[in-house]
Amino acid sequence: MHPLSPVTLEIIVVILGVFLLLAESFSKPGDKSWMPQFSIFILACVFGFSFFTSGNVHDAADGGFWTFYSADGPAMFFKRIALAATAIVLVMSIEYKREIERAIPGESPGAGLGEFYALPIFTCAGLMFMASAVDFLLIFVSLELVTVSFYVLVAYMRRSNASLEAGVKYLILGAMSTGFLVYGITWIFGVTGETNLAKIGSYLSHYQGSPQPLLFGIMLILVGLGFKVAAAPFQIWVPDVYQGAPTPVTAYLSVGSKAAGFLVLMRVIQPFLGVPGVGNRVLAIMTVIAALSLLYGNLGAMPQDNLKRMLAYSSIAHAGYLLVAVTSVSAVVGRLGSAEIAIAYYLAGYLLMTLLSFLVMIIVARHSRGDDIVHFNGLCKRSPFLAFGMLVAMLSLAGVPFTAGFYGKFLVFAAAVEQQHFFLVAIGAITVAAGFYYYLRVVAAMYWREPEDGTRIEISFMSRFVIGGLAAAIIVFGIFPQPILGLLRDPTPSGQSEAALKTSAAPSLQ
Amino acid sequence: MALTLNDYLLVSGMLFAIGFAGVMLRRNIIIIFMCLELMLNAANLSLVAFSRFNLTARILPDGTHTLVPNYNAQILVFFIITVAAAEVAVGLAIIVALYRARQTTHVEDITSLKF
Amino acid sequence: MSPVIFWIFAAMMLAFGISVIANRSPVASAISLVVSFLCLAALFIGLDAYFISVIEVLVYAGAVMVLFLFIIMLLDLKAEKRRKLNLAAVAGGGLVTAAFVAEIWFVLTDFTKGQQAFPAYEHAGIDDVREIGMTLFSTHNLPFQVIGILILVATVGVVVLSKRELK
Amino acid sequence: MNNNIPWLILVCPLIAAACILLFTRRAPSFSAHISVFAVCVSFLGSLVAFIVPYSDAPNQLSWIDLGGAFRVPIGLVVDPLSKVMLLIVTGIGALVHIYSLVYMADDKGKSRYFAGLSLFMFSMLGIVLADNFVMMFIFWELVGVSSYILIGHWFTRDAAAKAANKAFLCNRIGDFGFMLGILLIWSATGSFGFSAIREHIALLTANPAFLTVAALCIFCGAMGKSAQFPLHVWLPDAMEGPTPVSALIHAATMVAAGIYMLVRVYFIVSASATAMAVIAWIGIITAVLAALMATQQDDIKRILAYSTLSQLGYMVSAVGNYAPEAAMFHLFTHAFFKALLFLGAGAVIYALHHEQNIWRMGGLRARMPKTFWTFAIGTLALMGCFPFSGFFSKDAVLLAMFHNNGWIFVLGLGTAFLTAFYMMRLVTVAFLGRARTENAEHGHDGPFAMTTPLQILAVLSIVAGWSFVAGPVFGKPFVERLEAGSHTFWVPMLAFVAFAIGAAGGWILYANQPSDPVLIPVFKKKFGIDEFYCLLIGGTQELLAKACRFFDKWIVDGLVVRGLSGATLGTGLIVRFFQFGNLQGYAFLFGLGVVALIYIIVFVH
Amino acid sequence: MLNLLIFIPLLAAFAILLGVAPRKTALLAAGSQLAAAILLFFSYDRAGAAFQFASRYPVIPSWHLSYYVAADGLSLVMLLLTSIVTLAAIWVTPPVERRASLFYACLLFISAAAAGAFASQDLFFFYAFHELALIPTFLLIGIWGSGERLAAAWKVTIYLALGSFILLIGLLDLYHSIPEASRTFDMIELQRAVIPSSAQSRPFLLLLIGFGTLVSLVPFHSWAPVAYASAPSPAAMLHAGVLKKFGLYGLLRLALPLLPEGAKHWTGLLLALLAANILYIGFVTIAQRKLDMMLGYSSVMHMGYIFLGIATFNVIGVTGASLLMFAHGLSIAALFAISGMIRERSHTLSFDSLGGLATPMPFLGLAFGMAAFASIGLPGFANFASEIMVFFGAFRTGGSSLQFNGLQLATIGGLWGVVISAVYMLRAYRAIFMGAPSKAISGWSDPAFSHRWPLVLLLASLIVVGFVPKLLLSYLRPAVEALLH
Repeated sequence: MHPLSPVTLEIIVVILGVFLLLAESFSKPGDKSWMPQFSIFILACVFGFSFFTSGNVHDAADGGFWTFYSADGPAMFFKRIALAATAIVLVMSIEYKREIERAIPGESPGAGLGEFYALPIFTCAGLMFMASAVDFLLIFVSLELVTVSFYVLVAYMRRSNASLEAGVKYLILGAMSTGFLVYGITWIFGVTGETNLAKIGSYLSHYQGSPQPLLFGIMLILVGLGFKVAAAPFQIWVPDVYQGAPTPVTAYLSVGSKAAGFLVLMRVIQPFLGVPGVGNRVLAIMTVIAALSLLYGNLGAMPQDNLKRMLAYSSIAHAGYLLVAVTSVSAVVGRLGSAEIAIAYYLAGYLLMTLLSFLVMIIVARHSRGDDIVHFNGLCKRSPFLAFGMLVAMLSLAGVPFTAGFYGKFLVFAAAVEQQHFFLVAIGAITVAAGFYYYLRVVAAMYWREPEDGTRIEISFMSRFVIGGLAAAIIVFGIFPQPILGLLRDPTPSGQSEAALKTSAAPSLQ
Repeated sequence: MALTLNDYLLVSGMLFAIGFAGVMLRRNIIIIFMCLELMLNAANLSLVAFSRFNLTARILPDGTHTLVPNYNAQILVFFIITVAAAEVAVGLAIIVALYRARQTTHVEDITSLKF
Repeated sequence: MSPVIFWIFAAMMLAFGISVIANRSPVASAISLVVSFLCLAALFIGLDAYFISVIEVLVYAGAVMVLFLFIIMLLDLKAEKRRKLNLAAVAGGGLVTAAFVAEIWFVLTDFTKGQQAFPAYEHAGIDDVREIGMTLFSTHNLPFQVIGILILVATVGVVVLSKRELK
Repeated sequence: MNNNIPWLILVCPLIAAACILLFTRRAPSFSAHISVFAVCVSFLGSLVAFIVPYSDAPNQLSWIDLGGAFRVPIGLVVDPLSKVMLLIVTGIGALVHIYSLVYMADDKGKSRYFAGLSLFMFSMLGIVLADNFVMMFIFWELVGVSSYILIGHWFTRDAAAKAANKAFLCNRIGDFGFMLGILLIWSATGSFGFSAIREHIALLTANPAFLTVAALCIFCGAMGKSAQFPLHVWLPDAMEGPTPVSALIHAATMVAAGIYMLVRVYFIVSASATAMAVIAWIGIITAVLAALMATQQDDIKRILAYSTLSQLGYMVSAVGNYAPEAAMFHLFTHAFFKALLFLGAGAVIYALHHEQNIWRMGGLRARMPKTFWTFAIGTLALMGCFPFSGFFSKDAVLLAMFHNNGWIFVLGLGTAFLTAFYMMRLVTVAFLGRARTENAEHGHDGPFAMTTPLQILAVLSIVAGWSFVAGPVFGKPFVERLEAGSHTFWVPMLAFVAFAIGAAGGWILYANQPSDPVLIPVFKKKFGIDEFYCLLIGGTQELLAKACRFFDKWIVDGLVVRGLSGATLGTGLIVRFFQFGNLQGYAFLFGLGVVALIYIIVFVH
Repeated sequence: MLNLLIFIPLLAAFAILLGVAPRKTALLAAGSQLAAAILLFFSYDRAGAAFQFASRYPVIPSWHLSYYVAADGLSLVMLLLTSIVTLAAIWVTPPVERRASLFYACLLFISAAAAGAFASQDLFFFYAFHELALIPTFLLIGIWGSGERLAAAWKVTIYLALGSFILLIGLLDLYHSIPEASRTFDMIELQRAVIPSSAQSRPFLLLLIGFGTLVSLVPFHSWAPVAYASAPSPAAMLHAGVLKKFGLYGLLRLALPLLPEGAKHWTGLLLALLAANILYIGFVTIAQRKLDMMLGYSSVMHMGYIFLGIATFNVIGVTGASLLMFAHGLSIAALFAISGMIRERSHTLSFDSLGGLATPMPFLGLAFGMAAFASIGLPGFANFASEIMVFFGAFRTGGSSLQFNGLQLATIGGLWGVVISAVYMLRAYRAIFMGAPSKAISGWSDPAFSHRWPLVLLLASLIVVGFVPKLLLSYLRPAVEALLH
C-alpha cells in the first residue's frame, strides 16, 4: 500500500476530537463511557498507522509544509508517546468519571463529560504537532494549543476549589512563561532573521556577531520550555497545579507536556550548540537548571504526605534527570552515552511508570477516599494486584534494576559520566538516595502497615488489563530495551530525513 | 538623528518589564492578566521592529527583485495576537468560575494549595 | 516616522502601561491598557506594519478590552481599598524588574547590529495585507490551521468552564 | 608399615573424639572406654616406634597447595626427641585416662570430658610430631582450645568458665607472637619446615636484630603455653578443671609443649645470644616468683600448680642457658612426679569430697597410707632429694645455670630451697598431725584403678632419674652431653643442702600447727599480678572498646550518617517552604529565577 | 545450566507469590539449587577453559550488552556458598505468622539475585542482579524484623542504594576509561582491555567506595550491624553470608585485573581502612552487650581480613581471601541461625539476661561453640586455612628486614585482631551458654531434630573445607592466577 503522509495521523486525531464534540452536543444525555472507549480504539489505530507513514518528503526549500513539519524518527517516537499517553489518560478518566460528575453539576448526569473526554484528544493533536515542529511558528502555535487545552482541563472541576486554584495558578504562570517564550523567539528571529530551525542553524554556522543577544534569546526560550517540562527554577507551579488538577489531567501534564517539551527543547538548543561562545554556555546553564531541578524535586518530595503532590515533586526530579542527559548532548547516536537515546528511552519509561502509578492512585483514592500516602496502608492485603502494580511503578521510578526506570537512569548517567559531568553525578548520588526514600515510603505503606478497612478493592477489567500491561511493559523494557531503542530509527531514511535527523536526533558539538 | 533598531527594542523591553512588574506586584488576577497582555505586546513590538529591520528579497510580478519586510515575523505577531485573545477568553472564563466558587479575584485568597 | 513622534508615542505607551499597574481601580487599568495598545499600534504604523496595527486595534480595543470591562462589570470588582501595599513584595518586584531592564540594556549595548538605522525599502507595489495573506494561506498554512484548532479548543473551554450551574 | 605407625599414634585419639562426638554421646561409659582404648593404642604405638629402629620418613600429606607459590605439608618427624616426648605424653596420658575412669565416674558430662581428653591427646601428639611450623601452630591452637574445653568442663561454675577463657586468651596472646615469629622466619627464609629452615639458617643469622626479634616472637608462644612470667596467670586458675585434667596439663602435655617447642627450634633461638639471655632470665624469674607464691597458698592443687610454674621456669631457664637436654631431662622426670602429685592430690580431694584446703585436712597418713606414701615419694622427687629422679634432673639444670650465669644459678638454688620448703609445708599440714575436720576423719584410699596409677608413677618418679633408665630413653649422645658438665661435685652438694634446709624449715614451722603461723600477704596475693592485669585490661582494652563504641555510635553513625540524612531531610523541609501557595510570590520567584539565569548565561564568563 | 541456579529460586518465588505451598516449595527450590550447584561444581572441567557453562542472549547488540552467564572457579565457589546458605536459611526459618508466602519469596529473590550476580559475566547484569536484592531485604527487615526494624530497614536500604549508585558510577567510569575500540559489557572480554594507568585511579576509588559500602568497609559500615541485628535471622544469614560477599567478589573480578595501577595508587588508603576494619571495629565489637549486634559488628570486622588478602595482590593472599569469603559466609550464617533460634525462645539477646543455655540446650551450645571458634579462626575450620594464607601472602616478600611495609603492619594488626575476636567471642559464649542456668530457661530445649540439619550442613561444610582446603583451592587458584595474570 502507499505509505500515508505522516500528517494524516494528526488529522485523524483532530477529526476524532471534533466528532466527539459533535456527539456530545447532539447525543441525548446518558452514559458516555462509549466515547473514551471509542477514542482509545481510534488512537490505538492511529498508533498502528504511525508505523506505515512515509518519512519526510523533499520539497522546495522556499518554505512550505516541510519547513514547519518534520516526521523523522524522534518525531514519530514522540507522536507515539503522545498517543499512548492520551489513550491511557482516557482509561484513567473513565475511572475518574464519578469525581468529574460530582465536580461539574450539569443539567443532566454526565453533562460535561463529553468535553472532558474530547479535550485530551485535541491536546494529543497539539503534542503531535509539537513533536514534529521544526519552525518557531509551529512550535509556538502547537505549544499554545497544548497549553490552552491544559488551562481548561486543569480548571475543569468547577465545584472544587482546588481545581480552580490550580487552574488560575497554571493560567497566570503559564501565560507568563508564554510571554518569555515569545520574547525569546523574537530575539532569535531578530538576530538570525529566520524562524526555521534548520535555517537558523545554517545561519549560525557562520555567525560572527556578539553572543549576548543570542544567549539572551535562547535563555528566554529556555524559560518557556523549562516551564513546560517542569524544570527548576520554573517549577514553582508544579506541586500546586498537580495536586489541584483532576488526577488524569495531572498524569497527562506530567507525561505529555514533559515529553513534547523535551523534544522541542532538544531541537531548539541544537542549532546553537555549534556557535562558539554560545554552545558551551547553553550547556552550562542547562547544568545549572538540571542541578536545581534534581535537588528541588527530590528533596522537596521527601517530606510530602500527599501522594499526588509527592509525584509532582518527583516529576520535577525526573525533569532534572532528563536535563542531566540534555547537558551531555554530544555523543554519536547509537552508542551508550548518547543523550538522545537516553532522553527518548527515559521518557518512554517515565510514561509507563507515571501513568501506572497515577492509574493505581485513582482507583485506590476512590476506594479509600483520599490520595495521601496513608490511604495506601496495607494495600497488599486489600488488593495484591494493585499493590504489585504500584510496587513496580515505585521501584521503576526509584530506579531499581530490571525496570524501565533503571535503564533510563543508567543511560542518563552513562551520558553524564562520559562527558565527565561529575558535579551533576555527585548531586545525582544524593538525589537517588532521597528518591529511594520517598518512593519506598509508598511501598512501606503498602506492605509494612495494616489497612484501616480491610475491604477488598475490585477493579474493572479494562483497568486491570491496562495496569497489568503497564507493569509488564515496565519489566520487559527494563530487561530488553531494544524495542524502544529501535523505534528511534527513521521510518524511511531519505536525504531530507537524514538532515532532519541531524537537526533533531543527533546534535553534536562540531 | 535617525531612529535605530535599539530604540524600539529598548522601548519594547521596557514595556515587557512593566508587564513583568505588574504580574509580580498586583494582587488582582484580572489586572495581572492585563499585564500579561502587555508582555505579549512588547514582544510584538520588537518582532515588528525586527521584521522591518531584516528586509528580505522578494521577486515582483515583473520579475525585478526588491526588498520587503520579513513577513514571517508579522505572521508570528498575528498568531501571537490571536493566541493572546484566546488565552484571555479562557483565562477570564476560569476567573469567572473562580469568582463564582470563591467570590474573589485576589491571589491572597487562593492559597489553599501549598507546601 | 520622525523620532519626535516615535518618542512621544513610546512615552505615552509606557506611561499608560505603568498606569495599568499603578491604578487601583480595574476599570481604569483596563482603559489605560487599551490606550497603551493604541500607542503601540501607532508605533506599528511607524514600522510600516499597517495590517498588524489595524489588527492590534481591532483585537485589543475591540475584543479584549470589551471582554475585560465586561468581566469587571459582571464580577462588579471594586478598587482594592482594604488591602494595604505589601512593601516587601513591591521592593522585591521592583528590584527584579530593574535588574531585568538593566540586563536588556546591557544586551542592547552589545547588539551592534541594532545600533544602525532602519534600511529603507521601495514601498511601491508592496501591499502587506496581500503579502501576509498570501503567506498565510500558502506556505504558512499549517500553523494557521493549528491556530484554528486552538481557537476551537478555547471556545469549548470557555463554554465548559462557564456553563450554567444546576439549580 | 612401620612408617605409618606415627600416623596411627596421631589419629587414634582423633577418631575416638570424633566417634564420641558423633555417635556415643548418649552412652558415657562406652565413650570413656573408647577414649581409653584409643590412648592405649597410641601408647603401644609409641612404644613400638620407640623400640623398633626407625626406618624411613612417614609419608607426607599436603594440606594447602598453591603449586610453586605456597605449600603447607602435614608431615611427621620421628627423631629421638619426639620419640621420648611421645612416650611421656602417651604414657602419662594413658595413666590419666585410666585414673579418670574412676574420678569422673558419675559426672554428667562424662562423654564430653573424654572427648575433650582425646582431642587433647590428639593435639598434643600433633605438636610432638609436627615437622613444620604451620603444622605445629595448628596443633598449638588445638591444644589451646581443648584445654579450654577441659578447664571449662564444669562450665556451670562461673570460676571454671572464667578460668577457661583466661587460659585460652593467654594462649592466644602467646600465639600472636608465635605466628608473627613464624611469618618473620618465613619472610626471611621462604620456608617453615624445620629441616628446610635449618638449611637456610644463614638467611636468618645474616641480620641478628631480625633473628632476635623472630626468636623472641617464637618464645612468646612458649611463654603462653608453658605459662612463663608475664603470661603465667592462667595456670593456677586452670585448677578449676577436674584434677586429672590438671595432672595432664601440668605434668606431661600442655605446659610441656612450650619447652618441647623451644628445644625443637633450639637451633634458631640459640643463634641469638640476646634471645637466649632473655629466655634464661624469664625462666628463672618465673621460677622464683612462683615458688614464693607457692609458700603461702592453702589450696592443695594451687600449691602444686605454682610448683609446676617454678619447675617450668627451671626448664625454660635451662634452655636459655644452652642446656636443652637438661630441660628435656627435667621435663621427663617432672612429668612423672608431678603427675603423681596431682593424682595423689586428686585422690585426697576425692576422698574428702572435694575438699581442697590443706588446713581442713591433716592426719591423712594413717587413713590413706597408699596415697600418702606415693605422695611422699613424689614430694621428695620434686624437692630434689637424692636419689629420687628430681635430684638428678634439677642438678643438671642447676649445673647449666652455674656454667652460664652465676646470678641465675644463685636464684636457682634459692628456688630449690623454696621448693623444698613449701612442699614440706604441704605434706606436714595435709598428711601429718591430726585431722582438723570431719571430712578428714573419714578419708580413705581410692579404689584399685585410682591407686595403681599412683604406684606406677611412684616407681617411675624414683627411677626415672637414674642414668640406666634415662640413658636408653634419651640415647647415648644425649647422656654424654648431659654428663659433660657434671664434674664439679659441689653443685649437687649445694642443691642438696638447699633441699635439706628448706625441708627442715618447713617441718619446724608447720609441724602440728592448727593454722598458718606465717602470713606474707604479698605472696598470698601472688604479688597482685592478677589484680594488676585486671586493672590493665580494664584500663586499656575495655576503655578503648568503650571509646570506640562511643565514637562509632555517636560520631560515625550519629553525627555523620544521621547528620547527613537529617540534613537532606531538613533541606527538603526548607524547599517545601518555597511552595507557600501565593501566586504573587510564585511570580516573584519565577522572575527572580529568570533574571538570575539570564545574568548567569549572558554575563558570567 | 547455570541459569538453573538463578531461575529455580526466581520461578519458585513467583510460584509462591501465586499461592503454592510456601515452605515446601522453597525448600524444594533451595534443595534443587544446591543439587545443581554441586553438579556444576563437579562437572566443571578443571583442565578445560577458564569459563564454562556459558550461555548468552544479546540484549543491546550495539553496545555488546547481553545477558551472559558463565562460571570459572571463583564463581563456582561463590555459587556453592550461595546455594548452601540459601538452603540453610530457608530451612531454619521458623513458622511465619504473617504473609509466609511473601517471606519465602523474598528469601528466594535474594538468593536468585546473589546467584545471578556471581554467575553473570556481563557488567550490566552483574550490577543489576545485586541491586535486585535490595527490595526483598527492605521488606524482610521492615515486616518481619525485630527491635527498631523500621529504622534499620530504611537505613540499610538507602545506604546500600547510595553505595550501589556510587558503584554504578564507578562501573560507568571504568567503562568509559577503556579505549573506545574495546568498550564492551562482556566482563571476560574486558579482562583483555588495557586502561591507561593515568586513567585508573579515579575508577578504582569509585569502585572501592561503592563495593566497600556494600561490604561495610570502614567508614561505610554503620548500616551493617543494626541491619543484621534487626533482620529476621534467615535474612541476616543470606545477607551477611552471601550478598555481602558481592562487593569483594566485584573487587576481585574487576578492580584487580583491570585497574592494577589504580589499586597501587590507593593501596595506602585501602590498608588504612582495612586495618580500621579489623582493630577499630574489633574494639567496638568487644564493647557490644547484645549477641545480634556483636555478630553484626564481628561480620564487619572479618571483612577486614578479606580486604587484607585482596590488598596483598599475590596469589597466596588473594586465594586466601576468596577462600575466606566462602568460609566466613558459612560461619556467620551458622552464627546468625543460632542467634535466631535463641531469640525465638528468649525474645532477647542481651548478655545480661541470658546465661547457662548450654545446660538445657547442649546441641545449640556445641554448634555455637563450633561456629564461634570457626569464625575466630580455629584450625580444622575453613576460616583458619584461609586466614593463614592471607597472612602468609602478606609476608610473601618481606625478606629479613625489620622495616615493615604498610601491608605487613596491617597484617600485624590483623594478627592482633585474632586475639580481639577471641576476646569477644569467648565472652559471648561464656555469657550466653556457660554459667548456672536460671529457672526461666529450664523449660527450653534444643531445636527439633529436623531443625538441626541446617546447622550441621553449614558446620560440616566448614570442617570439610577446613581439613581439605584443596577441594576448593584447586578451583580458586587458576581463577585467581588468571585475575592477577
